[in-house]
Amino acid sequence: MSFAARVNVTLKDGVADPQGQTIERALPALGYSGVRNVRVGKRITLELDATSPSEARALVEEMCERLLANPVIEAYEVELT
Amino acid sequence: MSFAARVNVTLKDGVADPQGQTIERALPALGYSGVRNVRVGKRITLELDATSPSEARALVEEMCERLLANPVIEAYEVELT
Amino acid sequence: MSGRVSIVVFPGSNCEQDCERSLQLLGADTTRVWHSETELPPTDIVVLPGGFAHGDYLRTGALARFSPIMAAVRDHAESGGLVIGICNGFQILCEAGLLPGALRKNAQLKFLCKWVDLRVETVDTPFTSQAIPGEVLRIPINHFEGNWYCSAAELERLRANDQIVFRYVGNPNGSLDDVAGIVNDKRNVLGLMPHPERACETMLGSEDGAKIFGSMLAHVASALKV
Amino acid sequence: MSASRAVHQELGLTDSELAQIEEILGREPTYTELAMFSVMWSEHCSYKSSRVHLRRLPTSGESVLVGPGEGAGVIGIAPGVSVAWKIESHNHPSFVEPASGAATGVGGIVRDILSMGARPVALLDSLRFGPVDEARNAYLVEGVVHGISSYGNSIGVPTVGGEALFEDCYSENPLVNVACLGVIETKLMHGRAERPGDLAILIGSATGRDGIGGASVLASAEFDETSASKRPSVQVGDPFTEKLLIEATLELIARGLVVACQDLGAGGISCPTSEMTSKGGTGIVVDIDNVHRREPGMEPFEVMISESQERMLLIVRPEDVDAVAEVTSRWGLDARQIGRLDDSGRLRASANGEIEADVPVDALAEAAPIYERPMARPGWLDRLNAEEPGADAPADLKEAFLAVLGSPGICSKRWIWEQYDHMIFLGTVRPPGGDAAVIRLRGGPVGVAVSVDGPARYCYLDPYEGARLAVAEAARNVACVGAKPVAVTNCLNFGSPEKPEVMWQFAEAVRGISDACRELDTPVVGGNVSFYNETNGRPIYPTPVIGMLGALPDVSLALGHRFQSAEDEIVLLGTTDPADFGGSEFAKIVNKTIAGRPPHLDLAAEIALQRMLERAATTSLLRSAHDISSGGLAITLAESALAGNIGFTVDVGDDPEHAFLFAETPARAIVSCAPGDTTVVLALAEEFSVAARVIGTVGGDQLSFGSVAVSLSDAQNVYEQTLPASLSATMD
Ligand SMILES: Nc1ncnc2c1ncn2[C@@H]1O[C@H](COP(=O)(O)OP(=O)(O)O)[C@@H](O)[C@H]1O
Ligand SMILES: [Mg+2]
Repeated sequence: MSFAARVNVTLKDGVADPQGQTIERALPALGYSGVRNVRVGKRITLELDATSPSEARALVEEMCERLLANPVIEAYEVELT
Repeated sequence: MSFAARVNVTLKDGVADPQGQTIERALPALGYSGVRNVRVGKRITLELDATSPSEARALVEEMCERLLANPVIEAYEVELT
Repeated sequence: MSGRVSIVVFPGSNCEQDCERSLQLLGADTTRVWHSETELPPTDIVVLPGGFAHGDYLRTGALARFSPIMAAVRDHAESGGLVIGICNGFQILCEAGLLPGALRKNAQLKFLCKWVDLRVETVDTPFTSQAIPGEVLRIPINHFEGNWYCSAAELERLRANDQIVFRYVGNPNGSLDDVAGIVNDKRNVLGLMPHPERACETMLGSEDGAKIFGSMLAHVASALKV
Repeated sequence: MSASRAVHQELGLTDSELAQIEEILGREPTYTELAMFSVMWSEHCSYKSSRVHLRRLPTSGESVLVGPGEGAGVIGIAPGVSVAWKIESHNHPSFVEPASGAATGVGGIVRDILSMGARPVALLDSLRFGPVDEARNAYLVEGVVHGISSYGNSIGVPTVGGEALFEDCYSENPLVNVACLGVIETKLMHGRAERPGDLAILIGSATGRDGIGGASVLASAEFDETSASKRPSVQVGDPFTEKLLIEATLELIARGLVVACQDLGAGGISCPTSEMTSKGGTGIVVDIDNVHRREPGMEPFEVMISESQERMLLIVRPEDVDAVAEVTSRWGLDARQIGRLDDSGRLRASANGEIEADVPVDALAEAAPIYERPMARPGWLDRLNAEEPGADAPADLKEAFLAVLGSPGICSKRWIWEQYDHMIFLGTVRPPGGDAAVIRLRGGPVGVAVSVDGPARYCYLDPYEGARLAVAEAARNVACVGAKPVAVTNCLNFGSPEKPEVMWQFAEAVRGISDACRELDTPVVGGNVSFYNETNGRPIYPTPVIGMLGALPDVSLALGHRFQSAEDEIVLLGTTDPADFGGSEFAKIVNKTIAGRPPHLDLAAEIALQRMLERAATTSLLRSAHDISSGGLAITLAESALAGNIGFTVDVGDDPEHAFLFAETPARAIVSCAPGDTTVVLALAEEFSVAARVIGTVGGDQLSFGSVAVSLSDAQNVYEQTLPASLSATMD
């Protein structure tokens, strides 16, 4: 069976996100005041084959641990369809 | 009212994605064969104030058009909570 | 050959000093302009130098294009003044819509600092009038996001209008159609990834960059005489 | 608020250290005080195990303006031109998270240079990894190089040189040492806060829970399986803020608005507040509530020791506060007044109206215990030294040559340095790829040459000789571009100081550096010690890395290593000892041996050679100069040929062919000159008592020596392919 996976990779809480902070500081000048907690992560989509949804999920989670995310500083979430 | 928004910024179809291709090429060596259509985009989360969900959505979409995405190569999707 | 050059400095720009030095070697009269200014001093040429404006955060050039000075740069371009965007400056010009296309990450996903050969595709611009058509210039690149892209229709238009000014000989970064530099349709705004300011002295390996800077300084000098 | 007994141990303090703290305070320390002592008294900040040995180093000299003990050493290299020079390690963080670890390593050394009032103008990276053909090591190489590249390029400081070597012992403990050169722009700064009433202003990034326990835990304890749980303390660098910090700080100094300043690194706010006041004979009241925080709910102790990056502490006169604020806000930097100097000699910190810490500043900055740790020569060393060095002739000389040329230790490092902006500032007159990098300084003919070298296999076989060889090689690299070696910074990477064998290696290496630097007249102006480089009890090779700084009065006379024109004659300077194979690249690669004794260094011959090269540079007699080091003469010749894209023919003479080609006798170099100049060059050599003879000529498209002939293009492929074959693209 073929599955489509969407992976959201985000910086763990407490890890500095200079990119998000810089965007946040720039927004008021563009007329957007009060925007808070801007964090920038990655969104990865992919397709894979597996015999069951649970196998597909397990595979994608393993890929996250090994390659797609950097578990030292990043957390991830997997959605399957 | 305070809203949390999640924005997925992805490369448009047809725009080559070197990051996705690199991951796709790396996966077989890690034992994952047959993974296809790997695409890497951005996942931006933020919080903002608005008087209604529709106003919040309109504001975030405007930010996407003006700043968060580059319409030449990127598409975006907004989720609100 | 004096010409008044404004070098715009964004927070995170880092090639402004180098542009200044190389342009001064060619006799230019340079002034640095901080990005938060709303007006340019009296000027013939605006340089958007290389670097990492706003850290290149979000996308290269994405935040810089909103700097207050950019309205004045746009006015300068619209009234026919010369604008050259080098590397990060090119990225900013694309984000600002002053030049078409966008710059993606290099195909190798690596930052590349190296000498490249650039073919001059048209001498019909104020930036290349001192070059010979087809001439190959040796100038370094220095970027992670130099992989230029635009839609097929746009590319057709650029080709038809002779707006592709430089192509790489041996594509270093995956750029569409080997494009290294383009001008706008009025031909007074140039964006290019290679750094001409790094190639204006033999001691540094090449003087070919002086052809580009020299052309634009000669252009404004002759315009003055008219 | 009192701390329990177990807490101090968790923070890395021993029972006797706690007793000492209690004696100083006359009471039990608060948790915040204990945390502050734990970082300030950590090995990393206090040098408690190394201090007794470092005293041996020669640190003064005519041109030394600032020696060890401040942010960086400062050297006068020409009238009105002073430069800051310093190296630092970021080994453990780079193993935990290679990209961020290496990036923040760059950030840290750059701020050290900045704290002297110097504009950072060049970086060099000295890297050690396990074998690059193993996936885990390749991942580390890619991450580290990406980290250095993304940070250094973004702040606009060129990375102009470095080294990258690969040995098994670094597999689980890579070394990332970064050196930075700065030029004093307007005023040499000192980290001394001398006037009560002056204000302490913290500028730069907000403070988060970054690297809490980093100084004491990450840098001071060896890795084991539990290291994974220490991971959340990883810090992410923000090069954009660093760039703003550089510009704002230099502007403030130029305008005379800063009395003193110091960067924040290991130890966080505790470090500059105590060190600057201790040096200046003052005290300080710190208002912890005023520190700008990135995260809610931070404890006062966390704020006091957080290692959040991209921050500087400025000491400012009260009347200048507004002017300072104007500058920092123009650069988009946060600036908060967090303290006021007094004459108490104490650091008193409060939060929410409660006193969190009240300690003598000298106790934090100066009173850390000094250990004379036991030392013992390793029992295995005699046996290792007695073994055959791996000097056997190869079955096939050409194959051996190509194997050495393509070995990871020797091969082209282009894959690395092409990812670094090595050109910005328009000063890189000799880019990476040759011997020392040469930097033209703004506004004049003066140049500097810089090189980092650490031949660790030699040090493993004999740390004393190895360290001398490291100094000699670094100086030779500098001399080969025509510069005069003037000062040294050094990074000492070793295993656990609690092991007598490691401590002996350390003492021997320091003795070696001291002796060589004395002879070469290159004082040591600063450095860094990194202990606990081991994994599961296995120490790395003793790895002293020498950063040599050289001065060139006229940068247009800099020599280069590339062969230039056909017919030029090739001259070998120095004498080859065919026995010098111990720890050589040939022995390792061809004979799979790392044993015996390292090459013998005749320092008098080394100095003679270097003086001759300096003189030759002023005469414009030489077309090229390249030192002979790792890989021996064959590799030196090949590198000169590949760089010039022109071949050569060399006669190998009477020694065994392979010995002539691959032995690593120091005090040698290869130069080339126009045929008409050869007699003058030979005469010059004689004047300096340097052995010299013509061994061949430049020309053709073959590298040909004795029975070996390899085409330039084959050699090029072998030389260039090794790293790209093992390393793919970096991930972002
Ligand atoms: N990690 C690195 N970063 C930048 N440049 C490097 C690196 N490794 C090697 N190089 C460059 O490659 C060249 C050869 O290095 P190396 O073999 O260590 O030289 P040497 O033997 O003369 O010390 C030098 O110019 C050096 O600066
Ligand atoms: Mg060398």
